[in-house]
Amino acid sequence: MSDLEQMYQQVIMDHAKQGRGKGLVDAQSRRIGESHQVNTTCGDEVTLRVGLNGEHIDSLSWDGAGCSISQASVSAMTEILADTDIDTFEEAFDAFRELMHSRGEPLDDEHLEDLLGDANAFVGVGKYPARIKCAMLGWSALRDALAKAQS
Amino acid sequence: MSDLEQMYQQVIMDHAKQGRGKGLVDAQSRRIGESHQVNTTCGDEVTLRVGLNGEHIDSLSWDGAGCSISQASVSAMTEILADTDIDTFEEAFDAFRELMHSRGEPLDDEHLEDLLGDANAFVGVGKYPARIKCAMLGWSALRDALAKAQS
Amino acid sequence: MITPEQIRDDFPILAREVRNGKPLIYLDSAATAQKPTAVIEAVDAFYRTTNGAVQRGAHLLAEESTAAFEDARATVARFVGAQSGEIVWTENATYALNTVATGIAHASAGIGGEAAARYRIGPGDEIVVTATEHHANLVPWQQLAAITGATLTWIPIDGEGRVDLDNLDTVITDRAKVVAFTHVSNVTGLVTPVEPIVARAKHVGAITVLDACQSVPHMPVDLHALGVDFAAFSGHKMLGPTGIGALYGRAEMLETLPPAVFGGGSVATVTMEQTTWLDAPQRFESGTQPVAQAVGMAAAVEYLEAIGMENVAQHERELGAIMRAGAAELEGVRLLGPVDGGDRDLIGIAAVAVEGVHTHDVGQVLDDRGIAVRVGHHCNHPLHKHFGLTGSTRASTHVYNTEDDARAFVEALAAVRPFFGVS
Amino acid sequence: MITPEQIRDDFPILAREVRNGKPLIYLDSAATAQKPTAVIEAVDAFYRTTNGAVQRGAHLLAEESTAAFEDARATVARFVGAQSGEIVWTENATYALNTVATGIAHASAGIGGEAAARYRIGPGDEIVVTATEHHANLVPWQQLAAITGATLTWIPIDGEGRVDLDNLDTVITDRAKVVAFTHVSNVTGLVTPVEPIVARAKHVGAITVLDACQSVPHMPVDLHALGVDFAAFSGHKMLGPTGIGALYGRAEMLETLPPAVFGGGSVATVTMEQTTWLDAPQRFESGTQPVAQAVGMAAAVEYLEAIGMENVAQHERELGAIMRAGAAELEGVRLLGPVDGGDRDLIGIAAVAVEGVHTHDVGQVLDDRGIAVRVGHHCNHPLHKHFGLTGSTRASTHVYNTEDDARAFVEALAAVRPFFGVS
Ligand SMILES: Cc1ncc(COP(=O)(O)O)c(C=O)c1O
Ligand SMILES: Cc1ncc(COP(=O)(O)O)c(C=O)c1O
Repeated sequence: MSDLEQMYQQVIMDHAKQGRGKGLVDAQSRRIGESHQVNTTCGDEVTLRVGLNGEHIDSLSWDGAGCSISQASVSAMTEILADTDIDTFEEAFDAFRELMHSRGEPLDDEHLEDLLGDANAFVGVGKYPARIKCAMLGWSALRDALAKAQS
Repeated sequence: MSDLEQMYQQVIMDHAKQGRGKGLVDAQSRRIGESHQVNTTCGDEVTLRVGLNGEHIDSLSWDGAGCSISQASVSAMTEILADTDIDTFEEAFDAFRELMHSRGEPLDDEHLEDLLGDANAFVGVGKYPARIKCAMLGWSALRDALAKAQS
Repeated sequence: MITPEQIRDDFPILAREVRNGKPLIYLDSAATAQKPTAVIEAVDAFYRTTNGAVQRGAHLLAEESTAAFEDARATVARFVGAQSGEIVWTENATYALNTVATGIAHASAGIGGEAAARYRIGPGDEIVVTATEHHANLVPWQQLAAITGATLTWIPIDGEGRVDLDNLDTVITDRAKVVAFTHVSNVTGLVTPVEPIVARAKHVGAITVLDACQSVPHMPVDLHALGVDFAAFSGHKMLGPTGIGALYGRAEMLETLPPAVFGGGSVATVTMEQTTWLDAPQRFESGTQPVAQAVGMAAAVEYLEAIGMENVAQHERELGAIMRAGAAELEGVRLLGPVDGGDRDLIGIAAVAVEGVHTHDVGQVLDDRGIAVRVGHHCNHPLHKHFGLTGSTRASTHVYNTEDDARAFVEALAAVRPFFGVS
Repeated sequence: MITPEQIRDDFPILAREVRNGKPLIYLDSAATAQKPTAVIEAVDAFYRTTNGAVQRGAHLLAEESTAAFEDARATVARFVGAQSGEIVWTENATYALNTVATGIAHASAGIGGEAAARYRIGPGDEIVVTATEHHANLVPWQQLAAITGATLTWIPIDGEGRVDLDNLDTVITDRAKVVAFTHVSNVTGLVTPVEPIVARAKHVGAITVLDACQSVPHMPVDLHALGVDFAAFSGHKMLGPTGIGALYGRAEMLETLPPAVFGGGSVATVTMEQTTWLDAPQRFESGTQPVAQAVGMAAAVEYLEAIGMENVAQHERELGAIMRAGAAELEGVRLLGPVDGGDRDLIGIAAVAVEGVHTHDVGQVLDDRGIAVRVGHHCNHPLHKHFGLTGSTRASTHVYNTEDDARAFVEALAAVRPFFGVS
């Protein structure tokens, strides 16, 4: 598998196409946060809406446009974090960021790998520093949206 | 004679001290021109006043402050050009400028050497491009003053 | 005629390998060009043997540095058909354009006094640009309008990005005070005909400012012949060092423009209360100048002159044609701008949008093959919007590119949609 | 402890001969410093192996160049006790100071909107400098006052050039909006105590701007500890390349300052009508940046760090003392500023006036002996006027200078009046 194929694994291509959680939904949650993030170098954008019930993420949806990495990444993130809680998000966020900075090496931790699910497929992005921003876009949006929902 | 000694020949030192024509005089000429020139890198300045009667330079005086090269040069210029005419100035100006750009070689022209008189002593300045401006200061002032007197 | 295979030997970086040992195919010269050994060594030699403060001090290094600095200015001036005193050193072309815009803002705020009166603008006046400007030649004017109360207007472009010359008389009105336009588009590669715009601007008494960033590195440019009042270009795009650019200003225009930046080296006398300025070009060169970079830029000029700018232009015209024609023929690939300019000349640029594949993903496939191109909006949001896009993938050439490079770009483009399974 | 004899080997230019085969004694580092091989080679290597457009494009060279550029920023930031995001690259220190002044002018003209409100100034407001400023830290503020209608005031200096700290409470009034002052005088070499000025400025809510041009290259400087809002310094004075400098801005301050220069690379979104900006530091970095120079400046920082800035300061303090004490003892030679600063620290500078001999003529005698010094006003008219002079002859040191260099300066000075027959 070439570096390029490692980066664009089938699961990424699928997420880019399907867009899990794509289409903003009217969340009925107690607290709602929304964040709009733009990657100014390429114009990629994501608008992400999160609904919280206490610590529980009970609604997660987004809209956006951009490269396959940015769109697939927010899709995979939505899949693994919908119906979890803030602690899970924090742990997954840190794990994903670590993966991004691992220069193409998978995480050596079964628990974190389980946690990241499809997001593990983004391992190849770590070899292309310019693309890390793309993969992080949705994650940053969720972090920001959660902060807003809690404030 | 070292380059330094060639630059500061005794005749230059003498002109720097005596300042021939120094002290502005009230010219009674038909046409009067005055010019103030500043060398901004070092603050040297010369104010030069010329009186013309037709083509004849019948009054030439100046005031100024600055390095020995700038002050001696305007002094020597005053000595050789007082009581001459515009054509003589033009010829002397070109000859002096040529001397400045001769990189330390005297002019190879008896007529011009005669014309420049004490100003020939500035030959050593040509080896120090940064000082050419100093030596030219008075000459530029006279050219400017003549242009004003004629306009 | 150019033999790029020989020229390539002059550029050390072209011998390096990129991703997984692939040879480098550099097609990003419109962003920044590579440097020949002659330029690298000129900079190097300056630091090793000459470096001193210029235009100040009387010691030998200062003298030699000043001579090198002013010789470089004369060389760059000659290259664009200007006088030495008409060239102002700047950090890059963006700063050169801002020098004019801020100078006008300063004049409008009273700096420069009566002598600068012709630069004063305000409400009711118009600043005219085109709809194909790089941000560097749009935002300064837009903000100048905001600061002074003047109005920004623009010359429209056609569907393929050509600057529309048919309605100049109505677009450039009597109220126009500045007309700023690009000589060559950094997206389509189209050359703007300068003459009709300058003629109309002159007719209404407007100052003309030419963004010559993509012309001076790629074709013969004679600024006196073009008749513009100001022009801007960068060293780094013409095989020179980073950190240097130039503002050209017609002698008469530079004479009265107030400075944009204040400090040492540009002033005649300073008291706590008041400052008087030196003549141009020094008036615009505050602080210690990019001296080594000026020397390097002059070395780049000499390198280009030895090749001959007519040859450079012809070579790049051919490469551009190969890339554009090849790309336009591909299924699902859209070329921004025309394949062939008709009455408009083009340089070695091809910007494309691949249907169904984001520009970042396109760039990634090319990068994997060792091909360096630019992805994104290339600092030109409005033009991409005009084409209904947010970004594109741009290949751009310089003297060192071969026909093989141009073909490699087209081949790689052809592989993009299959790779992503788009059809 | 420093062994300059060893350090000298790192600076190729110091091996060259000057007038009539004399060895070079370089005492003009306050104007511009010489460059070690490590810096020259860092620039060289960047062009040979890495050069690509930064912060744009996704190809390997662009990635590597961006990494080199941002690593350089982190290195320079660490050197002055700042965060990476608090360092903005500029052409030189003069541009850095102008970035703040013009940013304030822009805020006052409405650019940056409400977010930039704290930068708005106008009639009734005061901008405070000192009477010992370099033109680069005087003229921008004087002109900002002219543009906005604010008033320029200044902290006086004593007969020897010391910034007067006794009356800060009356000089820096409640109306002060900006207090800009030099960390080290480029004429006397005196270090300004930063703390009382910052304390008073903070008390009245004024922004503080430090001209750190002559401190950062010569002593340990921790900008966070000093507590200033902004600071400016140049690469070329700290053994780095020409064409690069840095503006430091406290994170919170940079966040809302509007840009001074407009163009690509600093903008988030651009339409024909409107522009939004990126966050700092990018907001202040329009156009293609001096990338190779940033890399070179970082190499200079690493070179200085290896020596240790405490060692640099101590070494130069000693050389300065030799030059000042030696000069002050000479008949007919007047030292500008104190021999010994008392409660004020001094760097390796000695500026003198020789009675009866113009500074240009003094410089010529020194130059003839291979000694490179600065003559003239050193971009500081007001301070020379304060001393009743139009110019002086200044010797200034850096790490590569030896005690022999310092003594050679004094000996040459002693020969000046005899040479011109003055007594
Ligand atoms: C105290 C001081 N401030 C500002 C400057 C300006 O620095 P630059 O010329 O690098 O912009 C200098 C040096 O010339 C200086 O000594
Ligand atoms: C047409 C055009 N104008 C202006 C610029 C700005 O040039 P620089 O980044 O060198 O300031 C560029 C290049 O980026 C350009 O292509």
